[in-house]
Amino acid sequence: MIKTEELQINIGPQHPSTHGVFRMLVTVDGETIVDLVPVFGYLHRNHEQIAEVNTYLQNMPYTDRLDYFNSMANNQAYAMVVEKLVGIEVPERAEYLRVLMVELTRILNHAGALGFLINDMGAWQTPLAFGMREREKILDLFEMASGARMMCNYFRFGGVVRDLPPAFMPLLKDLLVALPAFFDEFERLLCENEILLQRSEGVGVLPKDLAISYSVTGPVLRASGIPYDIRKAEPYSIYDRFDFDVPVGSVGDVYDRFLVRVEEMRQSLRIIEQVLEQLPDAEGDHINPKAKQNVRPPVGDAYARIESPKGELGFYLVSDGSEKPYRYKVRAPSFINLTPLGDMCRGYKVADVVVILGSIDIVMGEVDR
Amino acid sequence: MYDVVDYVLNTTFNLGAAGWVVSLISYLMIATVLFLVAPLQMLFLTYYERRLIARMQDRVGPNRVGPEGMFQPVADAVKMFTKEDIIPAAADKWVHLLAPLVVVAPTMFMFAVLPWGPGMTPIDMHIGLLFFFAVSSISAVGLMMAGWASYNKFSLLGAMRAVAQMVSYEIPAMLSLLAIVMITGSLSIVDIVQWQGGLFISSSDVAGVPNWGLGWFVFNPVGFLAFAAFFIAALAEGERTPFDIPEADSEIVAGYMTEYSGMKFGLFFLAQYVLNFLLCAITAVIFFGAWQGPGVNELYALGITPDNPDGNGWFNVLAGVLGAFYFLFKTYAFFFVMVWIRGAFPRLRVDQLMDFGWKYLIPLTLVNVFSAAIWVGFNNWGANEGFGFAEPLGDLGRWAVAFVLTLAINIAAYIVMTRIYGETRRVTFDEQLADTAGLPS
Amino acid sequence: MELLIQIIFFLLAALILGAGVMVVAVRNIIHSALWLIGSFFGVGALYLLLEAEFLAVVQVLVYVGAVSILILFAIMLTRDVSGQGERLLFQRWWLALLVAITLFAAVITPTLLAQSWNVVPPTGPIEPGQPTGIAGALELGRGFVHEFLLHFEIAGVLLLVALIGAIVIAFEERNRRRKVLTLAEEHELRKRREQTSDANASESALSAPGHPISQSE
Amino acid sequence: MTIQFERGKVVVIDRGARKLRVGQGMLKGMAVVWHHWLKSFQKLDNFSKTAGVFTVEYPDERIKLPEAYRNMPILLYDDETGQELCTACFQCQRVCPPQVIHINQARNPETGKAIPAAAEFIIEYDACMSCGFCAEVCPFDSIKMDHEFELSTEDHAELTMNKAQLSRPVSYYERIAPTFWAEVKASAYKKLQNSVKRRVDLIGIAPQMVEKVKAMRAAAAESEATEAAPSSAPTKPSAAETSPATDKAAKLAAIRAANAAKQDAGNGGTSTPEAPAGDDKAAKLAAIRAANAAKKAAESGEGSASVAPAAPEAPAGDDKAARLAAIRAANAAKKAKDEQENS
Repeated sequence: MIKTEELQINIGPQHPSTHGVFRMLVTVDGETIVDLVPVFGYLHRNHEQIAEVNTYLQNMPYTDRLDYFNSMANNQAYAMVVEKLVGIEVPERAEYLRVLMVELTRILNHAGALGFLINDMGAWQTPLAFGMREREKILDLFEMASGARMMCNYFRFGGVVRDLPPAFMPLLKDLLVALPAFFDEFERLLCENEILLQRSEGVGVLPKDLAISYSVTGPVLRASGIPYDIRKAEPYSIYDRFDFDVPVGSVGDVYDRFLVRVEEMRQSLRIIEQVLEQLPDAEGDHINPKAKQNVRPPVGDAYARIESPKGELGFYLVSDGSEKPYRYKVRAPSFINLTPLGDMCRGYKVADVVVILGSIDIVMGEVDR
Repeated sequence: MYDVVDYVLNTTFNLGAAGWVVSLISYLMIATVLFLVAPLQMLFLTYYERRLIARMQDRVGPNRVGPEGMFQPVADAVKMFTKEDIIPAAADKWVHLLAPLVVVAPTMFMFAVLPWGPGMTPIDMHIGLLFFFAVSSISAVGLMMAGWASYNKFSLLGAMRAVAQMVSYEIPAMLSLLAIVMITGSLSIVDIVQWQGGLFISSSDVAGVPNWGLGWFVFNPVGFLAFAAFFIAALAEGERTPFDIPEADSEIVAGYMTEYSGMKFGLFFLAQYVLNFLLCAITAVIFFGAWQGPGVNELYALGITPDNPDGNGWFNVLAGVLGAFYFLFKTYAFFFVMVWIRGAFPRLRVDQLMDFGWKYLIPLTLVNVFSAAIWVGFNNWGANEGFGFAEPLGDLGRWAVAFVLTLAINIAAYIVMTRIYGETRRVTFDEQLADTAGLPS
Repeated sequence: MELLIQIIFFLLAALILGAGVMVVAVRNIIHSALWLIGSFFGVGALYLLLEAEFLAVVQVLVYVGAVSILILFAIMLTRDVSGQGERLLFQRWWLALLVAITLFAAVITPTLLAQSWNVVPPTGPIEPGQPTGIAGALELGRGFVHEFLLHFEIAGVLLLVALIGAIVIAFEERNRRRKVLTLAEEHELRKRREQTSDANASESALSAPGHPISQSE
Repeated sequence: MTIQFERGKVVVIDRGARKLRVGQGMLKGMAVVWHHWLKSFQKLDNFSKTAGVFTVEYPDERIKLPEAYRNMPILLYDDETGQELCTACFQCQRVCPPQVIHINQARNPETGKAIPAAAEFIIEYDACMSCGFCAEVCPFDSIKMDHEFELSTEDHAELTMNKAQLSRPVSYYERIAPTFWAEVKASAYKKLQNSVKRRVDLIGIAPQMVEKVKAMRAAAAESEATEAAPSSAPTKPSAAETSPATDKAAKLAAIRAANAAKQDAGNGGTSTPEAPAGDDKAAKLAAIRAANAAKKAAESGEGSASVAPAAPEAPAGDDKAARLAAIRAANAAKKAKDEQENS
């Protein structure tokens, strides 16, 4: 009888669809995956050690570079942990601005992630180009507010760098007209596409209870059917003031992750609309308290977490009373969501690997740190 | 061409060249023209595709080199030529070198039977259609060589996928063509084109219909289903999205081309685009009447033809130009559809591709062959063949009956097949588990 | 014309014979298969020279396009293709040669003897009954469904049997093959096992989820 | 789902499992693409549109950058007097996360006392992360973020900017960020007045304005003396312009350093060629050349025992860049020596 031989293939570190420098050591039997070992660390930049020689403020721009796709969310988590450690109150308007920025970040992250996911499935850039188009608009807004498109560095302890410029609001309102149209179009383009269904239905299934034991968070967890959203479970900032739903999937496959992300973009839009309704005027509090930047927190530690677009993003700080953190630790969602990759890919085809990886939505800057 | 060369050599210059010299020269001239046409088509198609798909994605596309980026492909070609040619150390050097040639050569052969206009077929073979597909199947060998000689796992996987795909999609393509061949009763491409004169319904079947050159096969149910199946198979043969699995860049880098660089890579690229052009062209030829269209036949009738040797040569030229225009227009329209599909869809997985080909397309085309038999029976057969009962209906009546019958059969087949296929795709989780793990469910 | 045809014929004959020799002379099996393809191709061209267009095209379609691909597939799935360290000739090679020549002679001699070699090429207009147009395809088709219907059917049945056999073998192979369970399947399996066997329930619940289970019969 | 949230609810996504799929989804997708193709002959000029070409054909078209845009830091000086706003307070140097800002305090050459001005101000653009902290903390509104982003060079060293390259007139910043400057203008000028009082001679004048200010002062003195109207000021000299004499000297130094290094490779002697003060760029160049020469010499040296460090020294204490370059050259020479010893 014919004996088949197992073949080892290195997908990455230089590979078109490993989302950066990531290596998957795949053992295949024909086209079926027998084993997959993720290998990473190619982008290790000593982030946590660098943070321990920097002052608290100096770390802010470094957090931009963790998950460079959504720097605003990283800023928020870091600002929150320092505020918690020092005990700084954030003015009302600044909180709203933060929520606005982070929800915009969520939209742009999901638009990009879905675009790249479909690209990995083999679409020739079209969904990605559509997603990037909307992302571009949001980045223009970020640039206007913070001065940079991707490395925003917009948040400060007890506020944000500066208030919105006058030209911001009209553009944002225009964008709010465009976004629902974009979501509808994106759904029409893909959600019922038979090829996409074939590629994603039943692929990379992560059962509910295993998702919990792998400590996966974010859209991947919700797609497995667990309605766990830190914005709801432990409302931070001012998230208890907004109405929004938590979309969950029922099977936990790639298709569910796709749909959950599309729906989350819609919910983010709802939040932004409510932010615009409730946004207080700039009078009263100064939203960039320059005085509070050179912080020297008391001895102690603090952990703050937010629902970043990719999952639970947490920062843990230990202070020894000096102006530099004694210990600095990032709980990176991309990294922890990557844990079940090897098991999730087992039994599927080679072509599914990149799709499953894409559906987890990782950024290597955050994985390797 | 033979006549022209003969005239120039033996009448004008009075050289008294032998017949075979004349043939040799005339064939060499035709071959030269075709070899020039093929790369030009490729250059144009890459530009056309890039601009089109950019527009579909709200971009502009290459517009820097030359007016509107016209010379972008030329710049790319220059880049290809000047790039370093790398042969992997472990590669089988000769096979690695030969593979691109084996892939390119057949695509050039295939131009031999392509009808560009009335009386403008380079070689009118009796079995032109078969020749076309027989030659196209040679390039599979080249792909295999490329994949094996590169000594790279991605290349080998890509080559395996490519060859498996080409071999399995040849069957539905041939079966859908079989339906057409049954109706025309000829494998000659010229005959097939000639057959598609008339007006929406097939002229050579029904008397008294004006010959406007619109009797394309796609207008009858058999032809339409054959067209749909053939075009899908053509997408797979030409490795176009959603069947571009052999070179799926997100999975296996560039498939069998991974280890090629410089002009060797360029040759693969050339072969692929020329093949795409040819597949679009042959679709236009078989289902959309090639050069057939309003005006061509009328003009051609006035020119020099075997029936009318005293005609005016200028009408030949006019008919040729108009015919070539129709032909290229249709061809590029199909390429537009290919690009459009590429702009809209992700790609399938290998096993899904095989499933689709073997479990859906082949049964559907088999039903279509049956429909074609009914069509031929009603339209062409008489009392001798057992279709005497249909004679009282008259030509148009028989045609109508055949049309309705085949339409009903084909629609029913489509719905039933789609449902069955859809059901098999959606196996419930429990069944799958019971099946794979051998458990009592 | 005659001269040209003769030149082409000799070129083709040289190609076919040379390629045929190379098939048995090279060590690397892949190379030998590729030479075989070259030989097939030459035969196809020879048919074309004989104006048997249909046969030529079918030769290319079937042998070059399909059979050789199958051969290549089969070879590539084998382990050692380089043929290094294997001897091409063994000690009693002359015996093999003798047998081969004898068998070939046994086949070719009657053909050579029975053939009348003074065929006059047809000149003048082709008669109505003569095959025209489709160059043999029509005759072949007629032959298959009229005179040689039984042979044709038997060949068809034989192929069908072979096909079924191949499928059966493939199915057996598939069953024997190690089935790699996906994470969800594995998880479901574990849950069911827990349900069925109460005694081991607590034990299997504790086992790590990432452990691969391979199922074989 | 049993979980209830206070505001909003849990939505289980509809996967459309019951729908019959016969290809309509693919046709829908193709319709969307077709729509975009048709619309692609317009431009997407409005945020509320979702179709139309959104490419900005960059070198020809440019997006207007928002005021807040930040790329690399620059230093401001007053247009008329040429006085720099910077007082060398070291705030930016301290806050800079990648620590790419280097400042030297200016000192009174006679008394040695510190003067509120920077003698040299260096920013390594190649390592700058554009965070904008320096501009934020600057109490004198002297350091600001530039909008210029076409900075590519062929050499890393060219991205180490000195004061002359960093200085921009206030009017330049006013043009790129009018409202930002309007907010701080008054206080910035007030602070500038204070620091100008404590500056002497030409210290604290932007390098490109030195000649002009000299001429102006001369003219003023002349006019004071002759009570005639001051002549028109000469045109503004460019930043790159240097006096030819110093440039030549620097080159000379480089050649000398190279020669010395070569000799060292042969006989193991020591020499420290001196680069005269003046343009630091030229000096740096010289140092780099020297280093290269030293390396080369070491490579070609025929097994001689040691190569002494050839460190061209910049005598001017404030010329930090030159010193830096000299140290680098010394390191390179040392490394070359080590390599040779190893081999």
